Amino acid sequence: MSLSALRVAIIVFPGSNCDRDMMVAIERLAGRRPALVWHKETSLDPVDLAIIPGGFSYGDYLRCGALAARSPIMEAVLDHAARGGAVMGICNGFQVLLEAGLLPGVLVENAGLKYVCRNTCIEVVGGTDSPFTAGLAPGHRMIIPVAHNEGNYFAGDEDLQRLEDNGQIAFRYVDSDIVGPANPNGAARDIAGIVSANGRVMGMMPHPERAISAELGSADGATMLTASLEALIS
Amino acid sequence: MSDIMTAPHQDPAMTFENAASMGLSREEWDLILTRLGRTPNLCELGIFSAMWSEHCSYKSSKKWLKTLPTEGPQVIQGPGENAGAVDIGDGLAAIFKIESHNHPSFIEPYQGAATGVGGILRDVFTMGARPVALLNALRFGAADHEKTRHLLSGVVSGIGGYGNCIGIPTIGGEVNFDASYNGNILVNAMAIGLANSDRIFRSAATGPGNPVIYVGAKTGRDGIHGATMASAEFSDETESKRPTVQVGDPFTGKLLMEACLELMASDSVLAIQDMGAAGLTSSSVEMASKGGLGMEMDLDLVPAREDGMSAYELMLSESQERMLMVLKPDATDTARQIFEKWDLDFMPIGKVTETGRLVLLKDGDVACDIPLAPLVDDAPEYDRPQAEMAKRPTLASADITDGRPVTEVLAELLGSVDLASRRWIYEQYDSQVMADTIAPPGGDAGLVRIHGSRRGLAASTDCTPRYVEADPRTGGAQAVAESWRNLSAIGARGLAITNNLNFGNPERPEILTQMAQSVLGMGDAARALDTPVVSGNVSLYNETDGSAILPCPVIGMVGTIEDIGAAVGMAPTAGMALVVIGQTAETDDGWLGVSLYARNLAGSPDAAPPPVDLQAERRNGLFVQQQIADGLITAAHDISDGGLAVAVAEMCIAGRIGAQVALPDGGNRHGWAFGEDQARYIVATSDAGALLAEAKAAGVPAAAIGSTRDAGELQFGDENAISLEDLSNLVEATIPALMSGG
Amino acid sequence: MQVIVNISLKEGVLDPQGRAIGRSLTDLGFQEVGEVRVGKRISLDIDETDPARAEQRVARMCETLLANTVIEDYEIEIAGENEA
Amino acid sequence: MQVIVNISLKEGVLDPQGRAIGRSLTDLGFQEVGEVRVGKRISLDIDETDPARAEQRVARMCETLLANTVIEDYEIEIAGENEA
Ligand SMILES: Nc1ncnc2c1ncn2[C@@H]1O[C@H](COP(=O)(O)OP(=O)(O)O)[C@@H](O)[C@H]1O
Ligand SMILES: [Mg+2]
Repeated sequence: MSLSALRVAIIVFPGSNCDRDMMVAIERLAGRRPALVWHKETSLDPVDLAIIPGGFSYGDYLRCGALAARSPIMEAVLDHAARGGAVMGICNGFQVLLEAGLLPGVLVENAGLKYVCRNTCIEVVGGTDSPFTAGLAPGHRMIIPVAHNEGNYFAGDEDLQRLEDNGQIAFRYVDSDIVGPANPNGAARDIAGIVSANGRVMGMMPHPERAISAELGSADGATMLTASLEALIS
Repeated sequence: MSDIMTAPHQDPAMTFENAASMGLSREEWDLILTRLGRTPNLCELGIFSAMWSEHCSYKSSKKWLKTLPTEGPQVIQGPGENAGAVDIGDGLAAIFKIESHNHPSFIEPYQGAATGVGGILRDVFTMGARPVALLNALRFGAADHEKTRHLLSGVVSGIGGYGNCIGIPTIGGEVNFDASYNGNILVNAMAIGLANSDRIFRSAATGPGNPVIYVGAKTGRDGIHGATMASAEFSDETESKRPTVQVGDPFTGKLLMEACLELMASDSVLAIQDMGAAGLTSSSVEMASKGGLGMEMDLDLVPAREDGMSAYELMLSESQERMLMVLKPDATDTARQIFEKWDLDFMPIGKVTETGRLVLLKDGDVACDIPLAPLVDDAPEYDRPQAEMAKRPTLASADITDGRPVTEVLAELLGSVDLASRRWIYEQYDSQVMADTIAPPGGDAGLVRIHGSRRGLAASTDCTPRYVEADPRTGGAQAVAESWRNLSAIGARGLAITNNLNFGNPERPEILTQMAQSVLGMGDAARALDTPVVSGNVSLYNETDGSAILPCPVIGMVGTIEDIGAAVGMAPTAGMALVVIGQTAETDDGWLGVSLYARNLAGSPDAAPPPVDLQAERRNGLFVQQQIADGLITAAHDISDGGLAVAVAEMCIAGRIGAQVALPDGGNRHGWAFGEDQARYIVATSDAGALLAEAKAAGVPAAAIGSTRDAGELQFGDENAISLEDLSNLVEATIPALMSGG
Repeated sequence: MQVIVNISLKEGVLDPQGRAIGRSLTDLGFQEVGEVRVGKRISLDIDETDPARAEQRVARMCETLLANTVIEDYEIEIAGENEA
Repeated sequence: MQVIVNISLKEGVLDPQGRAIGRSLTDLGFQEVGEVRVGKRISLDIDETDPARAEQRVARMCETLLANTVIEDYEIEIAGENEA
């Protein structure tokens, strides 16, 4: 089956601002334009992947992702996940997935107490059988930018240990020659992204959709997204 | 003065004292009485004072602004609309403008800066353009001044707070520090958008009878002129101290932007105007007067956030995220649906009329009825006097230099706040959202890809206030030239500019001279470089305790590059020759007058700034653009603050590569290294011979001065080499140390 | 009726903002300042006259939206009763 | 001694956050919710035994750092006295 057979939906909340970027990236990599689904919808047509994009859903008011997580469409996303459907949340999307309870932990304000936008180097950890890491070798390194104010992953020690033991840590920030600390936000155990216990739900702070060609600074995001799409189709 | 006719509504009739407290002069007050044929009421007087304020009427600057070149084959819309528009080919227009938010940012740095960004974005999407890039130009007081840290951190997080949330990348800007800004910082924000060139929206109202629609957020009492509100005699209700700063809501701003763009894609909008300074007043007056028509509005219909708002308050509120539109008569339902989908207020509040008057109803009564013509056409225009300026002497390098090694001075300059890395600032801005950013902040110009194409849009903001102070005409021209150079250095061709004139009190002749002469210089340069002025903004009275800021006419230039793949950065690779463009091999001294060297190391001796040769700027810039397009130049950086040595060091730091640079045999070593002669670039090439031959053929001075090398050290002649890592740490440490109080 | 919800970080959860404020205060010469913690205070106008019922509804709001009970505690004050 | 500072937006200052929260609560079925405003609640451990003096010092902290008096009001509660 070719990638263009894959049905992808991108959920759009008021204040989402990476929805178009993700749509463009997926269309380029898969050859088919994903559907944009407005948050007021209450159902989701059958899809192979639901993506919650980055941005400032509801202005990031109250807590990042909190208001979006209670939006009408999220029932349908929860149902989709409960059936084993794949869900990917990027940046604000990751925050939404945590607020919706699809992934454990919370994302709190960056340790530097400032918004940070720059490249980071992340390493594939993997371990769980997840479509989001399956096509990437453990230890594979990628340059992917972050842009957020609340990317500091926090969970209790037991939860962190469980994530570690279950192989649910998908990506970690690692040292590189990029100016500034490897971990841009103080995240516990340098966590950049995690997956659910069954590997089908993934959230990450870095933006792969912004790193899809050398001209944009890196094409590693394209590698990562393509690997995920391929794993989902097979 | 007797009432010829009673003013409408129950509002008290005004006196000259009232007018004076709103900033109007005796002559202006008399003019209002004559034009109106009676005394105005509070609401009417408020409208006059707002429309005749310096901000809306440009009364002190108009005479000079008129001298600027505003036309050219590329210009679709010059000054006069919400933003300027230039043709960038492929049926597209770049729409852009810069605007100041200096005073609010000093009072409340976060909100002041945030609403500055929000305001300039509205100016751009009002014209039907989707914003694609933001830039800014900032001036703070001395780095060690007690307020600087607080103001800088607030302004930067405010700019980021709005731009990041609404999802427009910030791709460039500039920051200077000088004690003259201790009590009056400058916060200028620029936005660039893209639209189809045949789908540009303007503000002139058309079609009497057509509905006037209010959309966006509700109106509150924020931003109403503080001085006016404090005067108890204007209002019988006891005023608590109302905030005079507005609070931005980027979330609503984003919804408003999406809703407006969605509506504009349908065929519904006849005219549209954002509510910026003086809110509903300036938007309604401008729309009606530009259309040569009148307008009638029922203020009871204006969506209000608070109860009991008076006509005066409703008309002068500067609440954010609001727009006024004239729709086609049958389009109201379509429009309403769109705004409701985005959870925004949508309210028909009036209609276009043929009367040439602004008529406002409140509580079923007439609250204002004034002819529009005087508000706009009779707005005062002043020809204020200038002062004689003594010509400054040319400084001899030998008078201020010593024999210290170049690298030692270099380290000192690079560690200063003037040249230190701005990373701490620009990493707080989302520079990559929209996934089209080719060159984020950190290089000479920002560059975004025109979505879905191979072409790029480049932009830079620039001004060197110390040059403007020393010689306004040269300084005005230099600001344009530096922007042009910053674009050329990445391979882009400047197309047009916007400007933000930040000066002190124009009623002082020496300040008027600064403004007038720098505008003339700006015009000279804009003509020579074919970069007409398409929009701009004026901010005067930037003073504290009678001392003015260093004059700061900021230029924002926008240009294009045909193939983003051909654009270069300033990072050279190993084994490259370094060539200086704009200077010959024989040059062994440079212009230190008013340089950063003179200012930071020699106590700013009185001197003339480097002259600006516009023909050389043009020729050298076009040459660099061409050689970048042809691939002969692989990295480039313009020479500006700090001169040649600083430019080379910045390239080495960017490329993480060392270099060996030859020193001239004679002349003045520091003058050569740190002089700020204009129209120059350092470029890297793998074929110096070919590049020098091209330069010779084009009549462009050029000389090979050295080459990059892997050793990780920068060396001038046989002086001690300096480690690149040390230089890099130096440059990166300064602002973080300043901001952490170190 | 006005109801106030005070939301604070659970004990043991790191509060970098509070720490930064504490440090700034000490730098500014307020040597007496020890730990600083920052929470939220949300005030709600509730169309409800029975305080018990108001409290119960607001508790529901906290559980569903206002607080993230993974890291936050909340406390409800019925302000309408005590105040003018 | 524990001192609490409640910081709220001045009346008339737009509270976009409060508005967004209010709308979400209504959408979630809490129809009784009217205006919502969000403020900060800062708790400070102060090494000081005299409540009057503590209050005076904290007021100074509010003016210099904790509150932005252009748009915010503050209110000081000496918690140590009334509570356990
Ligand atoms: N306020 C700012 N916002 C965003 N980027 C900035 C800001 N100030 C400086 N920069 C970026 O830092 C780099 C260096 O700035 P500057 O020294 O002013 O450049 P130049 O001398 O080439 O005009 C540029 O890329 C500029 O865009
Ligand atoms: Mg430059």
